[in-house]
Amino acid sequence: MDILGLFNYWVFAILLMIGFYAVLAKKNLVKKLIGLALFQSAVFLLYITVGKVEGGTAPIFSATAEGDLFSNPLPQVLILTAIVVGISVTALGLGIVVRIKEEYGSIEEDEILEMDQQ
Amino acid sequence: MTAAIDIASWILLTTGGLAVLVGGIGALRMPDLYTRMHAASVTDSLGAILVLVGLMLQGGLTLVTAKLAAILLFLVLTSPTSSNALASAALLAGTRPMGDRHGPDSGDTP
Amino acid sequence: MTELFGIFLLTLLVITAVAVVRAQNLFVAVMLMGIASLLIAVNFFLLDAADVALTEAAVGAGISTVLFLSALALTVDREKAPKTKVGLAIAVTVVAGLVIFYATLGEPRFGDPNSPVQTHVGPWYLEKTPELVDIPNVVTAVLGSYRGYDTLGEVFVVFTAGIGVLFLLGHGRVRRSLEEETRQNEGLRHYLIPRVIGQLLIPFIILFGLYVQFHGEYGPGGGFQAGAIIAAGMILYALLEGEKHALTVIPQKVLLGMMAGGALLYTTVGIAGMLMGGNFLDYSVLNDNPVIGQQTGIILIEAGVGITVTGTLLAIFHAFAARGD
Amino acid sequence: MYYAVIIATIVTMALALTRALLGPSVYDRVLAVNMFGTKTVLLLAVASFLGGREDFIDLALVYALINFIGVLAVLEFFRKRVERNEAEESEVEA
Amino acid sequence: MSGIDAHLPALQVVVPMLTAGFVVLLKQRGLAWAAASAASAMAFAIAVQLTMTAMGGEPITYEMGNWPAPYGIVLHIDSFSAVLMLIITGASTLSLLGGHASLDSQIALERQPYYYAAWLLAVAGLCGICITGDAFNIFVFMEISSLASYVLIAGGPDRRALPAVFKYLIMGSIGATFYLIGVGLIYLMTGTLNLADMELRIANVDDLRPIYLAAGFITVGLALKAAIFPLHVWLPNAYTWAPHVTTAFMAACATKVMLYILFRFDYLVFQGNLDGHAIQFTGYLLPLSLVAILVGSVIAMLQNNVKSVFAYSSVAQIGYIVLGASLITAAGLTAGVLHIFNHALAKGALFLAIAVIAMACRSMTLEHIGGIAKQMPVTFIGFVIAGLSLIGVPGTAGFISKWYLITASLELGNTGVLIIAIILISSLMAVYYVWRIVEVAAFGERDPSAPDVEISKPLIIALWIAVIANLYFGFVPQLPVTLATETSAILLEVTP
Repeated sequence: MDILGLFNYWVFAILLMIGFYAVLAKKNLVKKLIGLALFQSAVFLLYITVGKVEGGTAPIFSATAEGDLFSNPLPQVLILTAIVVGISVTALGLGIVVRIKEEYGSIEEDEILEMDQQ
Repeated sequence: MTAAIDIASWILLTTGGLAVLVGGIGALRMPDLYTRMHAASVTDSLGAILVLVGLMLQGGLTLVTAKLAAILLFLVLTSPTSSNALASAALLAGTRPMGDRHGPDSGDTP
Repeated sequence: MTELFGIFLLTLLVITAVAVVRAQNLFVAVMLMGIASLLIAVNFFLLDAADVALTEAAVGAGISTVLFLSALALTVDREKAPKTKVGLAIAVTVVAGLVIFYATLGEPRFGDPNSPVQTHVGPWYLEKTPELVDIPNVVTAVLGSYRGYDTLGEVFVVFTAGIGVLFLLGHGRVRRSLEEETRQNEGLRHYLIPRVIGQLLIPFIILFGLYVQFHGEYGPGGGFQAGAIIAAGMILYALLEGEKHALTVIPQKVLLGMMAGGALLYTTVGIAGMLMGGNFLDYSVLNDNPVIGQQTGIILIEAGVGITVTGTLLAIFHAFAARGD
Repeated sequence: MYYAVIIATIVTMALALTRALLGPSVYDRVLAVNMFGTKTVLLLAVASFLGGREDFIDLALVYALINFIGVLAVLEFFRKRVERNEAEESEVEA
Repeated sequence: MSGIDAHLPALQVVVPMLTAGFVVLLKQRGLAWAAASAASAMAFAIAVQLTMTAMGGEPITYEMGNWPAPYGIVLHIDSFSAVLMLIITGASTLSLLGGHASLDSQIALERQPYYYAAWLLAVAGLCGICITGDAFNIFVFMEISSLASYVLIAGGPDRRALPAVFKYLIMGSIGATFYLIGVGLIYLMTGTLNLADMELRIANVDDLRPIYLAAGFITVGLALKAAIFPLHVWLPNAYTWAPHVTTAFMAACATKVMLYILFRFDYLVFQGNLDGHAIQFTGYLLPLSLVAILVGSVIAMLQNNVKSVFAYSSVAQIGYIVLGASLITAAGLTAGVLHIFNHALAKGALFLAIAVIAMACRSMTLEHIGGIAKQMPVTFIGFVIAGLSLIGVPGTAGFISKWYLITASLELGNTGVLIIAIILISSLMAVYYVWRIVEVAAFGERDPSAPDVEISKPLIIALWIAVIANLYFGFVPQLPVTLATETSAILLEVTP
């Protein structure tokens, strides 16, 4: 199980790479934002993985979970915050994209650059 | 008595799982959009009903069962609605069912 | 066994992510992103993060998809074929990836109960919460009280995003013709079945949102999740009945008031703590019994969070939807 | 026995994902996403029983709800797009 | 300390935040402006008060919600935070009080309440970063300040502001996410988020690979946000096309706050604990900062738009700050921190002058500002003095930090000579690009189609306050020097 013990971290790394690639290489502005969202999701996965404890359960006390082992609540709190931050960035980014489309008629980065150089 | 409920619930869960699986295969293998939709939506509802009722039997008379009933009601209402809306949108946009020999205006528009 | 399910789902997630990046049709990319979000959320659930799974489902799969679609409706839904070289991007990405892989070898194994994370700070919360705050959901206790300052900041992040979108899109252009305006505003009125079913469900959705809001101390839920759910319910209404109609029910002014009001409520609770002899955001002093004070404080600030999130998400949605081109 | 249902659901999710990736039309993809969402609801319901935390069934309810709103948002998007550009092709390249 | 004094650390952030909530609701634009200015001035007063307490004494700590560290979030204010807080709130107050008329000419009236609210949130976010002692809390406030800055920049009347701000948003979010990954990795290995606690617990970590990775991620992420060469590409356009008053505020403090976090992490958390971590400075940041100084200055010489000139000059100036810090000596750090302060003074004054000039010109390209000196001599003199401070002429604040930088380089021997040569060359380049503008403005032909000169008195007063500060701190540099020296002592505490 040693290899599998790191599987989540690897998925984090792969997702991070995929998202990062999309942000860097794609010229479409909406696609960049999608890439950014993926990129951030990867980080969420990292944190939540960190908080998991073998054989644990969610850190919410209840009659059915008396005396159980609980996973760490702290990373979950952080990621709750980060998810909301993520959607805020996405919303603002989309707002800017809509304005760019209105002003330039395009949402392709290279076309916009060309228009500005004229 | 509990044994009987358990057995009934297991049977429901298993058939539910089977229905779900069949629906998945159907959605993948059927030849065109509408047949796929048929496969997906019908078994979707059936599978959901079977599995959720199976879980209800496990839950007994508790708040959990009430919540499961709510989910069930919700799924039974929304799942066909979504399928219907989707099919009509596809039809309006001009996707014709396979084997449809009539013109675009003879379709059963909503 | 659950670990194996997790691994399977994560593999699906990676496949989906690749497809998202490859899809040239932006609409398809957004749809696949919805799937990716659901997959991540299920994984969160399997990793014992019920609250996060709830948030990811409501925000990631729900609101985010709706926002992306609203933006796509205003722009174009197809990406132009890439012309430029991507060599540098690939190189940077691969190098970063390899470095991370190398470093992961030194990390504690998945679920290791002896890892630093499970032995420092975290256990303190689990141990002390019953005594100090006495609510079952430790996540809510940490969110609302121990790290309440973070949450305050987060509410203001949402608030800032709302201000930003309103600043950019709030004072838009005037529509061209009356006819166009009516068409733009009609929503899904002609789809009879969805409309009837949807209207039937909206009250229950809002009710459920309120349940999530006030049940947040006992089970998964809280202000963010509830805010997102209630906003989703109102968005459903706007989809069915059209923009204009939805705005007459809750006008933008009210939404703006909610945005600011929730954030102000949160801050006020913090200041109340200060005035009553504690530190900022110290709820213990709100009542003679510190534990009850904590609980009161958490309920109040969660309400503030819920109000701001609902108001902001709705305001953002309307800002997009009302901007016909 | 819960495992059987979970496995069936997960496999179906994989099948739905395949359909979403294959397309060919956007409606197929929306169908697949919708199906995927329903399966997620079932999976969560069963998984919360499996983990002994039946009280987490709330999550499944949220998923069902979000799923429905998602489909309607897609419909509204189609409607707006058709209005904006009647001639636009909805077919997708592979 | 007693009464309200005890709560000042919290109020530093809460006052602007709370006011931001009210400002959006104000329909009257004048009222919104007044409220924002008042809140900003109040934040400045709090910052001054906190500086006086923190200077020379123990750092101030404040437990949020009365929860002890590392379980709760603790505020931590020392001389380094004080430097940043002073320039943030100072620049904000000056720009807001003076910028009223300039903003009216650039931003539609009905959008202004949002703008002012975003401004206050930016102040709150930046201050929040400087006073907190918690790694994740830094992330939250970083996002508040970033989102607010995106709004402030997007307010620019030219459409080119939009692609510029989008680029900033993408790069800024990547930077913030990198930072979050770094913090996550440290958390994974230490189990804590409190900076002081991290510092202690990293010493006990067996396998340092994830920590090295975290150091890399945090450095790169913050370098992105701080626009350290070659990750500066978002900065020039964003500064050029933002509303003028925004530029004056942002150029003074936004990137410097990111440098603040970078130094905090690299010195306090990593430097004492990681073997060979110094390479990050000598092998990576030092050469890059030298290249930044040269490249930034060269590109600045080639620009045609006055704001672009100073935006690229900012890239070079950030190079100076990083250069000072990456010498890893007490003298170098003092010089770097001193330059944070002095550059904020010079750049803030320059951009305020530009805001005045811009009101009488069609655009800020060189051909449109010809002959402006004759029409607004008072502004022009202010501009020249601020330019001299940027170059580093004796008698101005800019000279002090360059002098410290050169002294610090001298300690290095041969490498030091090279560094000094580069500093001198870059200063000469600065003379050139400032002179180019002065020449056109003083001797060029006045653009006949320019709008009538409309002199905004408050803006000129704000400009002159900044100019006088440049001169004052050029002759009496005790305050910044004391703060900078104390900062270097704090940062180097673990590696004597």
